[in-house]
Amino acid sequence: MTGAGAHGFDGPPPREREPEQLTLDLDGWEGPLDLLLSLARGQKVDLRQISILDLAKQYLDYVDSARSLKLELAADYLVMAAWLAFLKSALLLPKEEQADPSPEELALRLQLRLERLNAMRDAGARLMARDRDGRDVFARGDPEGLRVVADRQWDCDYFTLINAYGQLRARTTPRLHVVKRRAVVTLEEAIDRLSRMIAQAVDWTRIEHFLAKSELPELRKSSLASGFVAALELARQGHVLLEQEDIYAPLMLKARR
Amino acid sequence: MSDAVPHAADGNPVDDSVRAVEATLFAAEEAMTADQIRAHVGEAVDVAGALAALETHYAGRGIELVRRGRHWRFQTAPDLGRLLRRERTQLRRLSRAGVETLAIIAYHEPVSRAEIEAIRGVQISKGTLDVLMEAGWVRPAGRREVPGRPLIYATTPDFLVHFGLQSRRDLPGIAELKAAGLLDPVDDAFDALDPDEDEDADDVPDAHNSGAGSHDLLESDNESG
Amino acid sequence: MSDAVPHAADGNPVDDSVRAVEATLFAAEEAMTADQIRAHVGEAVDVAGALAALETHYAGRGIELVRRGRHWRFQTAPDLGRLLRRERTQLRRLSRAGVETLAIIAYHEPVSRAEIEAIRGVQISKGTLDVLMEAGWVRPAGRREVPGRPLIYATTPDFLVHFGLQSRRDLPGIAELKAAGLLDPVDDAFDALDPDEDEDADDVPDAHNSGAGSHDLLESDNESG
Repeated sequence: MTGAGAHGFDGPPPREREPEQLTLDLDGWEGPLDLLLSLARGQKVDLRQISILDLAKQYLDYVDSARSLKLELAADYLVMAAWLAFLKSALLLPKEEQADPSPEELALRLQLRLERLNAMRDAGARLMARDRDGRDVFARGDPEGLRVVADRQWDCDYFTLINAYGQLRARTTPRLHVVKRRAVVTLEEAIDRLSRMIAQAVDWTRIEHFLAKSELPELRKSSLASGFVAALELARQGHVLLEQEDIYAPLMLKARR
Repeated sequence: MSDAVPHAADGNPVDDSVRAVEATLFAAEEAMTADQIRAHVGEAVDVAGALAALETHYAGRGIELVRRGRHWRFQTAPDLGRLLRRERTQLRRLSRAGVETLAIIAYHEPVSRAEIEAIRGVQISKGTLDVLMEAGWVRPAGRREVPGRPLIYATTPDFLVHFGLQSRRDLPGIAELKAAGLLDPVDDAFDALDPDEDEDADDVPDAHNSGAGSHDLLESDNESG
Repeated sequence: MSDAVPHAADGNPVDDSVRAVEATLFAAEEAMTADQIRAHVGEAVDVAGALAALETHYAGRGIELVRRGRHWRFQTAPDLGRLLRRERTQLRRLSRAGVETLAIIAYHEPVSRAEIEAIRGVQISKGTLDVLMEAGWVRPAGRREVPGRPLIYATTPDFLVHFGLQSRRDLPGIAELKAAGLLDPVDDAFDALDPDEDEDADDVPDAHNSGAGSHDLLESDNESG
């Protein structure tokens, strides 16, 4: 992808290179399909007659040579390599052992994809080669312009509109903060509640017993969290004893007298 | 030179409607539709007739009258481009991704981003569509009424002007591509192939159904285009 | 459309020298001397002869070839000048403040002025909203039932028509803007502006002609295309 800008596409149709040049030009490909198409064009036959088996082999050789040069291949190239290796072996299997979809079908689908990409690539090149405004044909250099009376009409095109919004958001989004109210039990509330209730608990009691009850799930979580911190705080202050027999076992509380 | 020239001023006065349309288009800064021309020259003028007369009159001259979609404009004859090019700035070159994306949009429009990516086999990098929209060749053209309501893209009137096309039907090779099924999605093309070639294949119908999903979208385009 | 004839109207092929001079003067950005023309069309061309031929050919048409001192140029026939000024509507570009305000209303409607300012991070003047209402794209849509009961604004059906939208839901979402590269801060004229500048002057419609600040930057888009 990075190399794409260098091959400006006003020029001739895509290159067809010899394999030994390919190994040195990894950055130039826009993904596995692009590489496959270039290899396919190298076979110099109509894409309808292309041998997918040969193509798979070429691709795998190419990936191997890239590896031997210790070039880093993007993941999608390796995925394609694995898939082609699978396809290649499936194509070589006796027919009766074939899975569904058959390897022939997979090969045909790949060939159809290549044909379509190839068609668009050629179409793009032909489009760029047309008589283009500002290069081959020119509008009048110094038009008088059509002007003007009274009635104003305001002009703004769609791209300008959505572009402005995009730029605006990019520029200002952090300025717009809406703080959502969340249901929470504060630490103060929790300490207050726990110190009142612990006095009545004669024996070891699970922490849940002391927590504020609520219908709201997020409030229950908050209640547990601040209740736990409150218990730690009261233990630190010497009002409460804490006990837990095992990891994840119930947390037991008792007043310290 | 064999005095191939003087013919206009002698005898036949040029029709006033033709003169008015000629002057208006000549002075305009952008290509104009017949309606826009009419707003200048008045309701009484047969704009279509004048345009036809001008088209004939200018054929073969150094300046031509051309139609681009619904818009008309004067421009220099393409074969003279080399004379005029030297002092002009070169067009900004499009990247390969840009060219392919533009071609896919033009030949398949309207088309979603996912559909473009399906054909190219890679994600569209940021900036590719942006560049095409900034050039004024492509614009969002609503949404596809399928789950997710993806934006769809199409070409603009400026696209036709820039590439010298009377309409999208003039896109190079579009008729052949269409006839060859190369504008149809892979699944459709696969379905269209003769299943008889696979002797022991009762399994083919399954494959059809499994792959259909995302490409139904493209199918509907071809009919609308 | 009947296909164009490859000859000029009278059936004679137009001399190539004449065509070259014709195209060169047409595409020229200012009047040219015979020598300047020759630099384009080549030494072999009889420029004086071609100019004479063109002068005769265009006499009486909607376009004329005129000579001012040693310089030549095409211009519209003087008697047709009224057409060029007869446009009923004057197209004016929205100021940056206008475009942004319109975009905010479209994306967030109904919104109050204070809410628009909160999103833009800049105050907007009354003039900005007036322009959008004059354009027919925005309308007051009641009042927000909060202290002060501020007016709230929404887009109109004309807004949808102008921008070719079926509904507001067709507007690209944030994720889609991002994917198209439109959320990338670009190093263009917009960014060069101080966002804290007082935009009130900019917003007053009449101030446009005075060429103040951001308006000029917007206008320059025209030329770069």
